[in-house]
Amino acid sequence: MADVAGTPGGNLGGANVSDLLAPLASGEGVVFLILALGVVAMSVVCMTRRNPVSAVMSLVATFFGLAGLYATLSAHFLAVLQVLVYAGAIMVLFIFVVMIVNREESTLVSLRGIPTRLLGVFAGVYMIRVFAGIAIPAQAPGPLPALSDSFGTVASVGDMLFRQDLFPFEAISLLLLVAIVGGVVVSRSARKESDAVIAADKRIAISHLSSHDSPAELSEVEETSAAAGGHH
Amino acid sequence: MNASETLFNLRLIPLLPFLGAAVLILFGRRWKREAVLTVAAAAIGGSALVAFDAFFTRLPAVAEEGGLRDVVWTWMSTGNLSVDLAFRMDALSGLLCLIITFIGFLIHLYSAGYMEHDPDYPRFFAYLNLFCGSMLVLVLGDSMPVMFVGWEGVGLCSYLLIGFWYHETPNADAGKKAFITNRIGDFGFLIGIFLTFQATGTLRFSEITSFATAGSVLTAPAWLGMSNAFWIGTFLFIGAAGKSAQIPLYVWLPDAMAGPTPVSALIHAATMVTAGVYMVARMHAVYVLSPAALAIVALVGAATALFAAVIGFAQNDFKKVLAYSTVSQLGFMFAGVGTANFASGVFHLYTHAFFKAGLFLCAGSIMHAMSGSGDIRKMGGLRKLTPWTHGVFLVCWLAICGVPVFSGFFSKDAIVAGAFATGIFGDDLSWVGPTVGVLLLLAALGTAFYMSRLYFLVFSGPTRADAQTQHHIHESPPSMVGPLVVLAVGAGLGGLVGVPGGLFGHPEWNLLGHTLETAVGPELDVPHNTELLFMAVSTVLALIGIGLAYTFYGGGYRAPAQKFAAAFPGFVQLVRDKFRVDELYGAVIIRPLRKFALALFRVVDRVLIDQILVGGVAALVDVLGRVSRAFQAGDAQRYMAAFAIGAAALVFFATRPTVPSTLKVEVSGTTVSVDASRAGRASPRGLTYAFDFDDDGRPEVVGLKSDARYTYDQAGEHTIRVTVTDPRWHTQSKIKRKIDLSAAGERK
Amino acid sequence: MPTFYYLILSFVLFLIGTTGVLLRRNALVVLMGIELQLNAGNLAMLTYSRALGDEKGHVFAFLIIALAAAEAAVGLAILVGLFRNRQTINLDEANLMKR
Amino acid sequence: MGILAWITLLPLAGALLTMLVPREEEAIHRGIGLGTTIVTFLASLFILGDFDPAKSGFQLEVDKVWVESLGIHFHLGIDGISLWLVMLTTFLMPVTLLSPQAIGTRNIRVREFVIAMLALEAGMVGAFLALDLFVFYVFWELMLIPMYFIIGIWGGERRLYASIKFVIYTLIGSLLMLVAILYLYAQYHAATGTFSFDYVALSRLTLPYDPQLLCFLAFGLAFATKIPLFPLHTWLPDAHVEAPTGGSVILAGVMLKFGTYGFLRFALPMFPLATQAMAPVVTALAVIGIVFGALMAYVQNDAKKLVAYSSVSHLGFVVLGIMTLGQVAVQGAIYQMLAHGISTGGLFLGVGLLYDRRHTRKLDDFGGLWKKIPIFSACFLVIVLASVGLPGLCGFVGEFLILIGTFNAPAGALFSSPKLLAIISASAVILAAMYLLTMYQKIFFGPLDNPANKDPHVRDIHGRERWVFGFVIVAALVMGIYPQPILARSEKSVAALISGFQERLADAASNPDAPAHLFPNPSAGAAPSAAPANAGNSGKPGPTAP
Repeated sequence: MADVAGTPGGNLGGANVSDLLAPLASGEGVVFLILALGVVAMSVVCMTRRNPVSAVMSLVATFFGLAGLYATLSAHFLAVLQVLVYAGAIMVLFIFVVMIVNREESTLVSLRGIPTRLLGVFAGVYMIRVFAGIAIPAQAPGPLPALSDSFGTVASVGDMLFRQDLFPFEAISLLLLVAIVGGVVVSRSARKESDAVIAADKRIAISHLSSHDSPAELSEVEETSAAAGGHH
Repeated sequence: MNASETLFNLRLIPLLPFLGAAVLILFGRRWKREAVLTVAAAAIGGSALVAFDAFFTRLPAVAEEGGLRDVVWTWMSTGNLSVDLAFRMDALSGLLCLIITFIGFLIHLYSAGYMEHDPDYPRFFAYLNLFCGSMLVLVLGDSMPVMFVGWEGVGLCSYLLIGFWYHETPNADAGKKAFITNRIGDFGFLIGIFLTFQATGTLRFSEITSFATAGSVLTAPAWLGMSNAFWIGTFLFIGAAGKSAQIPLYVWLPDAMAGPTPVSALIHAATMVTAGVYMVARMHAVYVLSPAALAIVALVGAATALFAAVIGFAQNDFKKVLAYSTVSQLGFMFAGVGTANFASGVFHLYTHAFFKAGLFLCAGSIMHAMSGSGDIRKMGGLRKLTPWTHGVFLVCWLAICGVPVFSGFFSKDAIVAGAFATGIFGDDLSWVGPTVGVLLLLAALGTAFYMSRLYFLVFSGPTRADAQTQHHIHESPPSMVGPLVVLAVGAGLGGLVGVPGGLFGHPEWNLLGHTLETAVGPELDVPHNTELLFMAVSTVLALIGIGLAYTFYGGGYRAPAQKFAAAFPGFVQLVRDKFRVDELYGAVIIRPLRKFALALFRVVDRVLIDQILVGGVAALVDVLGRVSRAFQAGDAQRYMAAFAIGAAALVFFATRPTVPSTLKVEVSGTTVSVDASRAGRASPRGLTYAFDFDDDGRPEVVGLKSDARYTYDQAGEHTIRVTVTDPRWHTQSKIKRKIDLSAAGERK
Repeated sequence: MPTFYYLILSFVLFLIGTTGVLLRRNALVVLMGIELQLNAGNLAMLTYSRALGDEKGHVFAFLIIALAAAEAAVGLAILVGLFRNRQTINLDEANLMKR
Repeated sequence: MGILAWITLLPLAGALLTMLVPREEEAIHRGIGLGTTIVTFLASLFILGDFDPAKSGFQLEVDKVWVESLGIHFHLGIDGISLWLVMLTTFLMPVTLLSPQAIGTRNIRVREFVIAMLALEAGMVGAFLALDLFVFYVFWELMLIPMYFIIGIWGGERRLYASIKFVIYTLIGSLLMLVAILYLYAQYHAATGTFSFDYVALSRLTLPYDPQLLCFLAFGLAFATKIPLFPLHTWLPDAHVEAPTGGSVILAGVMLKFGTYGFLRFALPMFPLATQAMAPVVTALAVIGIVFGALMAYVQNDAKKLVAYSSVSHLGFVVLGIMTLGQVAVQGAIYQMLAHGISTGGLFLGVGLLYDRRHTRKLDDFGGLWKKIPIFSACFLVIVLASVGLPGLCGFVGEFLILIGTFNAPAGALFSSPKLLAIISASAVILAAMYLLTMYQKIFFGPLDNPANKDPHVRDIHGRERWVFGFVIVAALVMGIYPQPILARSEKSVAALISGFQERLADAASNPDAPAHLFPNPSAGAAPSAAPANAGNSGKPGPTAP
């Protein structure tokens, strides 16, 4: 059977590394570099904190960094959205929960079943390596297409959102509704939960007894007596 | 089919009794006794008239051309097998029809008296009619399957009639035993039918006979060196042995005495049991072709004759003695037909029907008189008390013993003489004739002895019955005595019909022999003096037998009888217990079969299939379920990791460039051309192929083409490596192939 | 700026998120890891949107954010429920599915 | 629509009608049930009327397009082989529903019972007539579900176990069959480019040896569990013991025949090479089944189990007859199917009646019933004798033809030593007499001493019950004395099947490893094939009557 020797992105090691990194020298490149490094650093910090509060804070920082990056990609509406929704709403939620369950952790990583999980991570790395093999072009990419000035603004994205992609919008709104109901139901206290179930059972039993629809189905025992009277 | 077989509605003969039976079954229960009797008697009487008319007026004209034929409809016809529901009467079947209908009619009258106060009166006559119908179908059957219908029909009727008083379990058991033993015989009969069909391609008797006389196919060796005719004869004889109670399948007949006496008289003396003899006579053309088969028939017949006679010595039940006597006389008949002396075999069947039916009916009337008990030890001195029965018994007794002038004498003597004089067995089997003859003579002596014992114990000397039964011993009513007398006349004078030709030098006197000639071939010509010799010998033997019986049992148990019984108690008891043959069968066949079946049921059916196979599969599924459950550790993160690994594996295999499992290599001399494409299809995405022929790591040929050629400088072992690279996914697959460029030439 | 820079960044972010999700014991951090992964996806979406000059990417990113919000809400609710019953949010102890 | 479509859909219509009637009016349900089945029977008499015995192919065809794109046609047709099986179904159904014991002693949910029985009849008739493999499979499953309910709901104590076992056994087989059907479907498409489930088209598809063997095994397993062939038979006694009388009669009377019909219709003609290879194995199993079934019946103490095992034995004969592929043997096999339907149906009706009177099936509990219920005893005796194979009743003709056909199987027969097998199978004639007469004697003869038997509840058959047994006995008698019309009508189709099989075999022998291709089938139906080719059993043709 063919043996496997996948070498990703063979071209990275090639002579053309220098011209790949050239654009970073420009002013725009520097901005990208700072933001990128910031985002990476903050996310690593987030993942490695023992104290959940600092983890949340570093995640918020990451989101701000990302918002900046969106701006460099002239995705202005999204940058604002990132800050507003992610950093603002979702992280606030996280902070609430962190306050409720604020408990220092003894160990960062539990050792139960670690081999499978490590293998999972390596699988992730392998996949990324294969995709990177495609994403990174052999030679320096050409110039990016010019953009209309309204690209990425609220108007144009909103226009596309409500005209061509109305259905996904409605669908996601429904999803949010379900999430809200779910959240409420799941976090109700256990004791109220069991009371509700008992009440429901009682109601069903009463309705069944009152209906007396057909004696035959009540139980096996009676049937045999019914059968004895069977026809001749 | 002989061209000129005249059509005559023979179907009436069996149809009338069937109609009678149907009417009685459906409506009999509500009618009065007289009405039932009239319907039954009318049915059998009508059939008798038609039979007599057909036999005496219609048959003689067409006897030579194969007798009267009547086709009702085509019963079964598929492929090359076609069986018609057809009847045929020639001399042989005509004679038997006469016997069945005539004696049947007499017994119907007799049973009116005998069964008078039996609650199931109509059911009895229904069965009797059903029996007569089936027997007539058997006799008149034009082809073997039709005969088989009658064959099994009479088996069924004997089952019903033996078990007539079904409320006693022994009767029911006797009935079942009879049916199953018959069924074993029918198994042999069926195989015989298949063999005949395979050998001759037809099942009609006339065709079989013409085929046998002309054909050589039947004598061709078919299996184990024996000829077709032999196998047909042997298997058919198994059927006959089952039906006509020969060794080893005779055990059911003595038990069949559990049925009412008229049944024993009609079925187990006169008609059904002779079916085997009729069948052998009917297939005489096939039997003649195989002396070995005939030898088997004759020897078994003779052996049964002697064996049954010996058992008869010690039986204490009136009907049991007669039952063994029937088995023995049947042995005589089979010895007769076995020595190709078909005419005399049938002749003895004819005379036996009369005197044995007579004896049984006498037994019936005596048991009637003795209020049901048949134990001869309690009888005695009935000569004066039941004069008429005594008179009939006397005639029949002398007939069966073979005293001259009486019918038994002629027929028995013809068989014995025939046994000695027959030439059918050729040279290597020539000893069979005389052995059969000697056995028959001993059997004749035995017959004379046990019949005389019976006569003296029942009729002579003081009555040993207790006072109460003695008080109302009375002669049977005329309705019973009438048929008795008729049978006595038949028994007495019946023999004159078939006086053996050799006796008085006038072969034409043998009326029976002549009429049967067309059906069963010419009468065996026995030289004049051997005939005379054996006539004398058998007469002497008869008288010795009677004398001996007189010394032992004249007027009750005399001194010699007690002395003998005291001297050999074990032997006497053994003979009385019928040599414990039933127990032998039980131990050897029936119980082991039941045990084997039970074991088979428990082991194979329940355990092997149900538990192991079915249960096993269920258990397997359960185990599989349990094992796979172990992987579900319940840890959400591990599931996600597994998910990631799965995705990675998918990506890995999806991106491999497709490569054939083996390289196709064509070698010509030292140049090698290699094709790495997958089953001839071009590679979809422009893969690059790198061929490294000399295994030095540097590919010699690189390009988009999936095949390449290379010329090696010297022969010997080489390894070809091909590396296929997918430019888009930057993935590679390698194949390597070892080839041997031996000078011997191409190796794929 | 060449698109592949952004792509490499999103790959890195995704990897960090994955390690967080798979290795960390604390359920909260796992949720954050998921958020990270979603954002990596968002980044790649916008990168190509910029490269192709088509705003479809933006719509999609918008939807991803909405989804992330919904997911976080439900995730945290479950977390709270878990915490109330088990008094712990360590994932290795929450293996009720084993039975 | 064609008459065939009528008799398939009529029972379904009846079932729908019964659904509309409210639950209480049980009399109306029974009335509708009986009425529908009688009307269906009359309709089937019409079919018998205009069935042309001379034609060997399919007649009275109904061909409606069902699913165009997949090439599925609602295609029904009838020929000599399926004609009498349909008649048996339409005859047995009204007789069963006429019998008051049909529903068994637990007299509940009459409406659902009638619906199940009508759906069952529709499934069976449809399956016999289907000429489109897809339609055949649909009806095959349609037939299974009602029987599952009939056993599961109205059965005896261990009914759930029995019904589940019955369903699993049959389902495993039928799923394999589905796989084989789809494989054929694909191969047909590969060979001809068009999609079709049509039986005639698919049967002309000649596969190379290996796929043919696999398909044969797939089909074979489905039919073997249905027959049931020897090792796969353990579901039958359980299903019969637990099923209500009506269920048992139909299960034994008709549903077992689907196995043998399946072999004759699908397994043999479609896969001649595989049949030739597998014939020795199947025949051996059949003969083992015959003797084994008889032995098992001999030791049973439960009447229904005894009759169930006797069915295993009788159907072993049918398989033997089919596998011989001789004209006489195959026609005997078809006839034995009918005779077994009548005789075993009667036996189950009788045992059902005894169970209804005495609430027990153990033979030892009976004894001396002849005096108590003479009319029933007489009727039951006739049925027992029919089952034993007494000549003059229906059982004999089938067995006789099969045995004589097998005995005279030609030298080139598919299995070795046909004579020996015929002799062993003929021994079952003795065993049959033993176990059936033992049963009869334990129930009816002997002293009437058991008090429970004297109970007035043990009444003789009256009213409807007399008609039920009357019909069965008349059928047994007529089929025993005058079998010719049945044999004549199935002759041409059997001849065509055998000659078709021989041609395919010869063709396969001539070019062994030809890839899957369509076999030109000149003798398919159109011209009545040559005089009934007695390729079946040449034997040594003696001077047949001039």
